[in-house]
Amino acid sequence: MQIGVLKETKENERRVALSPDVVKLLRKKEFEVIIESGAGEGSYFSDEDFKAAGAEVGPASAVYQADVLLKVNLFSLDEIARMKEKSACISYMYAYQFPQIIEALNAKSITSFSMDAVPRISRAQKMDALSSQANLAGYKAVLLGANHLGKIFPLMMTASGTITPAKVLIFGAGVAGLQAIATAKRLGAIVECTDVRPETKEQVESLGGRFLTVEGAEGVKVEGGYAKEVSAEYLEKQQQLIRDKIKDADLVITTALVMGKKSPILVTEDMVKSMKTGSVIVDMAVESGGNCALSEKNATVVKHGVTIIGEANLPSLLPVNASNLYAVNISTLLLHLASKNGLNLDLEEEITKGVLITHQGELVHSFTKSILNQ
Amino acid sequence: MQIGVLKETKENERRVALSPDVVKLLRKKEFEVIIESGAGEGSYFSDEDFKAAGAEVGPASAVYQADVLLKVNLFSLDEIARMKEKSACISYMYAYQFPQIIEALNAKSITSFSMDAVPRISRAQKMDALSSQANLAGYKAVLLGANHLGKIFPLMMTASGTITPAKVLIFGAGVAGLQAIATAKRLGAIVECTDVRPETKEQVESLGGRFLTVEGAEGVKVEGGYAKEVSAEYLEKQQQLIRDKIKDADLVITTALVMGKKSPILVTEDMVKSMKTGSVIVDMAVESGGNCALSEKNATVVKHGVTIIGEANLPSLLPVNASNLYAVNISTLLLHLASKNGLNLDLEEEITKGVLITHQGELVHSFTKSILNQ
Amino acid sequence: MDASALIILIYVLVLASYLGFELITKVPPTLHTPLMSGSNAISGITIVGALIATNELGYSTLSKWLGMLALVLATINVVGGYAVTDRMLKMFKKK
Amino acid sequence: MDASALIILIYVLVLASYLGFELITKVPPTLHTPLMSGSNAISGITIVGALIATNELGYSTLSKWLGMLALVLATINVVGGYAVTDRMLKMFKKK
Amino acid sequence: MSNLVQIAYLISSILFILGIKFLGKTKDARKGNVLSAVGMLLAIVATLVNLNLATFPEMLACVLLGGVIGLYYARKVEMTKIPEMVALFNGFGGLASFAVALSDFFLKSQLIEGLDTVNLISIILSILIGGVTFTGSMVAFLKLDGKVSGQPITFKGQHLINLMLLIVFVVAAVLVFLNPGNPLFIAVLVVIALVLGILTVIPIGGADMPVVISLLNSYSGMAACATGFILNNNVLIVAGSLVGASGIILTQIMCKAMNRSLVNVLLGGFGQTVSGPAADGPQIVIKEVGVEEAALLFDSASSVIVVPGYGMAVAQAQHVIRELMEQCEKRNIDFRFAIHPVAGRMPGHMNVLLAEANISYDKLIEMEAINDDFSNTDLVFVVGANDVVNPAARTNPASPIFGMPILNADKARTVIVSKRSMGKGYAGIENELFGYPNCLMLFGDAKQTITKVVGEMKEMS
Amino acid sequence: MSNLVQIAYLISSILFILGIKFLGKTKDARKGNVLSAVGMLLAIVATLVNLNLATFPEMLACVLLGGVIGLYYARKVEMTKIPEMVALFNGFGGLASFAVALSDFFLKSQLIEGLDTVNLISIILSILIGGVTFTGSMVAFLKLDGKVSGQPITFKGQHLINLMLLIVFVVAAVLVFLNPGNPLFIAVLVVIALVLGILTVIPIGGADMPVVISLLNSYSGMAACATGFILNNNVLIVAGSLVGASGIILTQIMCKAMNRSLVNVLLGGFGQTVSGPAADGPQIVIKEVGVEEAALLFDSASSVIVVPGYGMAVAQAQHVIRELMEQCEKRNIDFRFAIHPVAGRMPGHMNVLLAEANISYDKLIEMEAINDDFSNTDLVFVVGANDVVNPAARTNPASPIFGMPILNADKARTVIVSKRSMGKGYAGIENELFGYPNCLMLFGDAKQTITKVVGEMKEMS
Ligand SMILES: NC(=O)c1ccc[n+]([C@@H]2O[C@H](COP(=O)([O-])OP(=O)(O)OC[C@H]3O[C@@H](n4cnc5c(N)ncnc54)[C@H](OP(=O)(O)O)[C@@H]3O)[C@@H](O)[C@H]2O)c1
Ligand SMILES: NC(=O)c1ccc[n+]([C@@H]2O[C@H](COP(=O)([O-])OP(=O)(O)OC[C@H]3O[C@@H](n4cnc5c(N)ncnc54)[C@H](OP(=O)(O)O)[C@@H]3O)[C@@H](O)[C@H]2O)c1
Ligand SMILES: NC(=O)c1ccc[n+]([C@@H]2O[C@H](COP(=O)([O-])OP(=O)(O)OC[C@H]3O[C@@H](n4cnc5c(N)ncnc54)[C@H](O)[C@@H]3O)[C@@H](O)[C@H]2O)c1
Ligand SMILES: NC(=O)c1ccc[n+]([C@@H]2O[C@H](COP(=O)([O-])OP(=O)(O)OC[C@H]3O[C@@H](n4cnc5c(N)ncnc54)[C@H](O)[C@@H]3O)[C@@H](O)[C@H]2O)c1
Repeated sequence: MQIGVLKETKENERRVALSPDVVKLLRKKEFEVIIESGAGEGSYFSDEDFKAAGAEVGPASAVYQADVLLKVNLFSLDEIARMKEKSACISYMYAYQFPQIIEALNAKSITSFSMDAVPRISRAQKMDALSSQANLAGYKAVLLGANHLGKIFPLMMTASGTITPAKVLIFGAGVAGLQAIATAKRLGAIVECTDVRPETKEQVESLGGRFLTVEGAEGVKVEGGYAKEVSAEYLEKQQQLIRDKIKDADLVITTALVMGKKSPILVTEDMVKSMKTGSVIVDMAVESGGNCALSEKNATVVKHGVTIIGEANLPSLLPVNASNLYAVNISTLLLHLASKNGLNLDLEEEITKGVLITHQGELVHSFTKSILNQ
Repeated sequence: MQIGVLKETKENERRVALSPDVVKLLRKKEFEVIIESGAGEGSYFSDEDFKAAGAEVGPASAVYQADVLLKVNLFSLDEIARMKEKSACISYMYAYQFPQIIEALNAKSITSFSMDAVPRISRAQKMDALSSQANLAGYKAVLLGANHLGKIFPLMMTASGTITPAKVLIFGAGVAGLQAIATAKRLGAIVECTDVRPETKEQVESLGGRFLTVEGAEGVKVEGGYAKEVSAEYLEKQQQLIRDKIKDADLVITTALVMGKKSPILVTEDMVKSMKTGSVIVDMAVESGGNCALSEKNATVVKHGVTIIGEANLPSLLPVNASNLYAVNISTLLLHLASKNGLNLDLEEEITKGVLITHQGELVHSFTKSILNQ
Repeated sequence: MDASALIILIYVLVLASYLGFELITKVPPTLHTPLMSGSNAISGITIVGALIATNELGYSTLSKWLGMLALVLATINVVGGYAVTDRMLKMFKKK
Repeated sequence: MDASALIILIYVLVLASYLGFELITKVPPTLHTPLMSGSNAISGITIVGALIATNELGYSTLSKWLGMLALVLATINVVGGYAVTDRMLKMFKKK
Repeated sequence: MSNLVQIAYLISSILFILGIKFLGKTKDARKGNVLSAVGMLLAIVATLVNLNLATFPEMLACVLLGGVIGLYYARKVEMTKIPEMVALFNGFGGLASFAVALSDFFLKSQLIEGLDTVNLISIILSILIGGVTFTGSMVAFLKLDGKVSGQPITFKGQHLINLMLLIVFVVAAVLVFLNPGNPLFIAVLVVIALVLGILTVIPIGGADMPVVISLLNSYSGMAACATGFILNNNVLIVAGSLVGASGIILTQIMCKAMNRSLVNVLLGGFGQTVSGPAADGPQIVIKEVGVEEAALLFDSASSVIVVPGYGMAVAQAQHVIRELMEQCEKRNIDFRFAIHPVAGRMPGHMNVLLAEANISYDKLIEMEAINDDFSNTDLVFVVGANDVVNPAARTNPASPIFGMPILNADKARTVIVSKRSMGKGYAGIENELFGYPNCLMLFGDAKQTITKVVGEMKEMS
Repeated sequence: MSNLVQIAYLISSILFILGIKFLGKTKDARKGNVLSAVGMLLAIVATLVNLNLATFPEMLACVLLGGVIGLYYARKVEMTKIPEMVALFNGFGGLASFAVALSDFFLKSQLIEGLDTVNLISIILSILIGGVTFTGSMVAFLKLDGKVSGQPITFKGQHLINLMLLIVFVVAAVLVFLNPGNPLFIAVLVVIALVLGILTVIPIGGADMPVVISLLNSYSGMAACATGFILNNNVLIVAGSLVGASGIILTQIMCKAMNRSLVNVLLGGFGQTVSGPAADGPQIVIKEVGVEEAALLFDSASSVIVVPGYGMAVAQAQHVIRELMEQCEKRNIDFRFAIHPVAGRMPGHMNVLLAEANISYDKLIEMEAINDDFSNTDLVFVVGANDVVNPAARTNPASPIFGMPILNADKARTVIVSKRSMGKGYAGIENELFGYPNCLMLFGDAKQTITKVVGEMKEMS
């Protein structure tokens, strides 16, 4: 079975779906691997590195002949057009947002798997690219924010006066939020965090952060680890709490996502106005609509004296680590789905069922179907 | 006595010589203060803030009428042209580099004091802007470098593989170097450092860094805490050590200065070539010639796959802290030199002797004289 | 026994008891069992009494039979006690 | 004194000495001086001997004079010793 | 008695004292046992020297018989049965004192000079204590041996009956005083003493038996002491009171270690074993360990692997674990950390915390790199980890973590698990590792218990 | 002797034992002293009951005289002179035993039954020990009081002379045995004992005096014990041997605390005070403190301020200081850090380290904010800081740090300074704070010593 890795085409994307280390591993399992020339450049993997690991390096046209194509980002319609009939592909898809892609894939009977749909069960942790990338994003968000901030994070008592520690306020204690807490804390900031899921309190405190509890935190539905639905009353109380806290914050990082939905607006324009001049907001939810009313996707804007960073692709700013981890994730999934002789699908198996989007010309993914049918 | 603060004119300079807090203090001591409108903007101090603190805010023309003018950066010839005869001014000067400025000041019999010439004695620690700004620069250098690096600093063992910690190599364990060590260490990197002064070994280790000792570290002259002269043989051995270490480094920060001289070249082009693609160098000595052969002042360049950051004014990237600390430094010096009734110089006193550059139409600073007479 | 002899015995009793108290403080729990067993063996000192009780000529008296019973039992206590304690402690060493 | 009485005195001596050893282990240095002073007062128990020595009728004998000397000295030791120890310890409490 | 004998007695008294002292220290315990055995031998020899050699044959026979029996059982018994054996021996010791007292009573009551007050009191005490020790120890033996149910046997009015028996005993004792010649009263004393021994031990549960044996051991010392008063013999008094006093203290220490009060134990009915099986799932029977013993296990290990988990983060135990590491490294114990990729609640959670505690990176070993080393490791210390060491991931396809690679902590010689309770981890499932024979549970907040362990270790060195 | 008296003696023996036990514990020490005083009173009263009341007047006079003198000096003496006072009292105790022994000798040698061997041996020992105790204590007293130079006085052949004197003593003792009637030999014994006391103490230096006094104290106990053998009196034996044994142990503990061996102390000539004045600069006389005492000082403080400096960073003591904080906070002791703006070697050096040790920001107080609080603080703990607490900055215009604001650590009630030696700081100047009366030096690497202090504190609780 031949695996093909295409160079990413999305703007500012520096990741690549496989790393030389992982290629070596796949070669050991007798898979053939072909990489588009220059695909690893953004992550500082040269074509030579890939060749040394046992991959073939060739032009895109050669890569499209592979049995299964790997990418980080969704395949575009152009790319699908160049793919073989009945071949397979794996990448992030967020399929429920892109019905025309599904149609295109089905038209060619391409079997497609979505990395963002890996079920969050223990067995699948090694394939969980959402976690691995969110983790890096959490770190990077803090560094970006710290770099845009006109002051330092730690408390420092010096001969020229005392520098008070920066206050960092984090929304959402998921994977990214927790890593952001850890990183900000390491750098010496005072870190506060709020989340709708009450069990995150202990987790936040285990990293040295302070948890802000919304009084009467009922009315939050949690399903499979994801926040599903939040009551209006709860949101009201949360807003009040945020209003009080945000005035003192130097850096705000928002990570609140609700799966399959637009992200909740947690930081309104009024709140931004109430913030100190020079403070910074990093909106990590900007891709799915943003947690801050004023954030702009892939742009850093200054509004009401506040710098708002809307970088949608934070992991790509840490391309080396991000590619390495993503490569492990995608290859582990691939090894789960295929042997050297080709795909080997057990359609009843939990992980396979979770990730399989289109198969034999049909959309088979139930969650995607349910969203698209709404 | 009236104190005037001009807006900085140097490009990218966001600092200001006084902060509202310090203005308040000076007002309490019955000094009058006039600030150029908009001078604090870069540091997020509004004119209102200054007014609230008791300062007058006015146009530049009004500020030039003050008895003593304060700035961060050297006064330009234009600015000197607008100054009153026999008035006084304080700022960074590095006077030995700018004989034409000395002439201009003397032509107007302006009494000038240089912040970079504050003697490094215990009593003067509160006036030591070199230390206070270098400290911030050390922190910022790490953040900048970390932000440009394609990987994260800390070791992380995750389901998708282990991320090895970044290796940071720091040259010079002065104030900036030590703070860089502390910051990089905090973020989780493995930090190594080298310096010509042997006593820095203990200091580096006290911050959790590893000290790289150059075998046979004789032939280093240290005077008043500054490295003065380094023997050729020593430099040779040091080069060898660096060559061995730099290959593995992810981030290199150079801080080696030799007072009154061009900084030593520690990282040669060959060394840069030997480094890993994607690694980063922050040359903090770029202002005085740079420790890296390829660094360019105020530019970030990629050479041989290595990102080389030549930001000459790092403190200005942390304008809030930098201005606050500088304001304490400069005001402490001012209070040492003057009472509310005017300057009050004791020409034999150590600090005054140290900082006074021109007085009554003459260059009086002995170190500057000695350099200019060479 | 006259009272002054008794008092001197009580001196000995008091001092020895207090010493016993002082000696056994902060013994680690692992040693509880061997210590118990070892001091159990010491309490077999009653063998001295048994010997004295047996030391009566002729076979007939009840007290002599009792003494002999005591001697057998006390010997079991002493011999068994020390042996088993030693076995236990030997095991400790190995660990 | 007959030997068996002596032996029983030696019993007492041995037990009390051992007890003394056991009692004074791990005393914090702050208590060294009061402990020294307090036990010094106890060593004034020789006052009992002095009382017995003084308890001779008539004034003339050397041994009686020696006894009286001993009594004065021992009393100084006892009274002074306890008093000064107490003063010292009172000071501790306050701290 | 000759002076030489007295001096021998003095020396053997000293040997007993030293013996007990050494028995309380791990290093010297064996030496202590030998010392006290030598003391015993000396006392016996000295006694024999003073005796009428005409009865030597009987004595020899008795000693041989007893010696053979004692040695045989001491050799044969399985190590797990040692508590039973101690109980048995102890009962014999009590019975011996009891018999000596009776013997002396019958002897002296036939003599012209008769029994003086001290004699009589001593004899009565010896009968009471010796009798209680004997039957009490026998009951304890039977309970431990499983010949009688280990469960506490309680019934109404138990304490009242004991009280009444005691009163009858006192009355009978007074009657003995008034009429020392009448063997009836002595018989009453004998019977009551034996019955009391049974009644006081049956209400006590199996788990509390060690405490009871320790107490009975103390009694047998007191019985020997009373015998000493009967025979006016110093070595009996010294040895007996030493054992009596140290036994009482030991009993109290043991009670404290079990978090019980002595009264609580003696009143009985509480002696159930601790164990926390959840209502669902299989019954997991666990073994607890105390901080002192845990410290001893660290002290005697030559290699230790720590498995940190989310509980370490919750307890913020990372700093005290570094201290533990320092203590171990001072003893040249190989000390490493096994980091499971998903330990904690975020990727790299353990790394962040251990770095905060200044634990150098090279002590942290990834799962794949360390998993084979567990089987050669003396001691694995699982700190607040649960799912990541749950063998169900290997064996139970029904469990939600099946297929997740885990750390092979269970393969180590000994495993100590520090957690607060039998609470479950993230996956919400039982962990059968906790019931494995090589696994000991150290309950309590990780930071607090480890602090105590470190304290104990510091004292040891 | 009546039995009642004997029982009283028994009780007072027990009281002495308890007294000594309690004297060894900070909390109970005062109670211990009272207990042993009650024991003494009981012993005296019991003795009187048994005596011939005809000599009561003389006895009363003697007791009154002694009592008044003792009480007067005990009241009057300054607290700093207590060691002298103990030496003096101790000498009197020794002399009393000595006198009792002589008295008994003269008395018994006139009686018909005469002196038996035990009597004679006891008397000779009592004379030797009592005499040495007396003159030795007097020399110690004079040295401590400054009436005689505190310097060790040594001369050639000192040990030889002592040895010869001892031999003469033994010969004379044998002669006394052979000829108990001849007072000449007794006189020789007396003289030699007194001379030996002087000779053994003069070579010992002033700093070692406490050790010597402790040893002499032990001797006076032994002398009392010997007296007990003379008079066949148990309470003397118990009390005397208790003091004798505990005194010897105490002496050894004190030697260990001073890092000296007992032999080393007794052979003399080493007794110079520890102090590290540099060749230049004024002589700074310092007081050392041990870890146990330091722990006690923390334990009894109600407010503590830690002043960290560069030495804390060098020692990497930040983590163990956090433990110290936890120990103090457990005791409700107010615990803060005073951060000097230039402590360490880079701006914010202390902040970095204390944050690493997870010490919360609100415990760190800036210099200006805390400088007024020092005078209300029980204990300041200076950890590896030097220049930043050097009062020379306030007072000595010639010093390179003059004009630098410093932390007013010296204003606190007690200051403990943890550093390795009398080494100087960055500025390279002496720090006279170390010689202040309220300042105690805790020498050793900061991490190691503080670890020990924390260990002691854990044990205390
Ligand atoms: N790393 C990640 O990225 C990530 C993310 C999400 C989920 N997960 C999941 O989290 C789990 C991690 O496993 P784990 O072994 O680290 O943790 P775990 O299985 O969740 O177990 C933690 C244990 O710590 C104990 N504990 C809690 N507080 C404690 C305290 N103060 N002192 C002592 N013990 C304490 C709890 O038992 P008691 O209550 O009895 O004390 C609990 O059993 C895995 O199932 C993993 O899949 C990991
Ligand atoms: N903060 C800054 O930015 C900066 C920069 C440059 C210079 N300085 C200067 O540095 C000084 C700082 O004052 P400071 O009080 O913090 O330090 P310091 O005056 O330099 O004194 C440090 C003390 O720590 C002791 N020490 C060293 N290692 C130790 C260990 N392992 N354990 C215990 N003690 C140890 C040393 O005494 P022993 O050798 O006897 O142990 C030394 O006296 C000031 O003079 C300041 O002006 C500060
Ligand atoms: N068992 C596994 O294998 C596994 C693997 C990875 C993640 N997880 C768990 O899944 C959960 C979700 O992780 P994620 O990072 O993907 O989450 P996410 O990216 O979906 O959401 C980020 C966080 O935002 C929070 N949030 C949502 N709405 C909010 C609101 N209105 N206000 C404040 N906060 C809001 C969510 O509760 C969540 O904590 C986590 O608990 C994580 O531990 C489990
Ligand atoms: N006492 C005070 O008040 C006071 C105040 C501030 C700083 N200081 C001291 O002054 C000293 C200088 O501080 P700085 O930060 O201004 O120094 P700097 O900026 O002049 O130099 C930075 C460092 O580079 C090192 N260096 C020079 N040539 C080198 C080479 N070829 N290779 C490697 N390293 C080289 C120097 O030794 C120095 O440590 C420090 O020791 C600092 O502690 C003292």
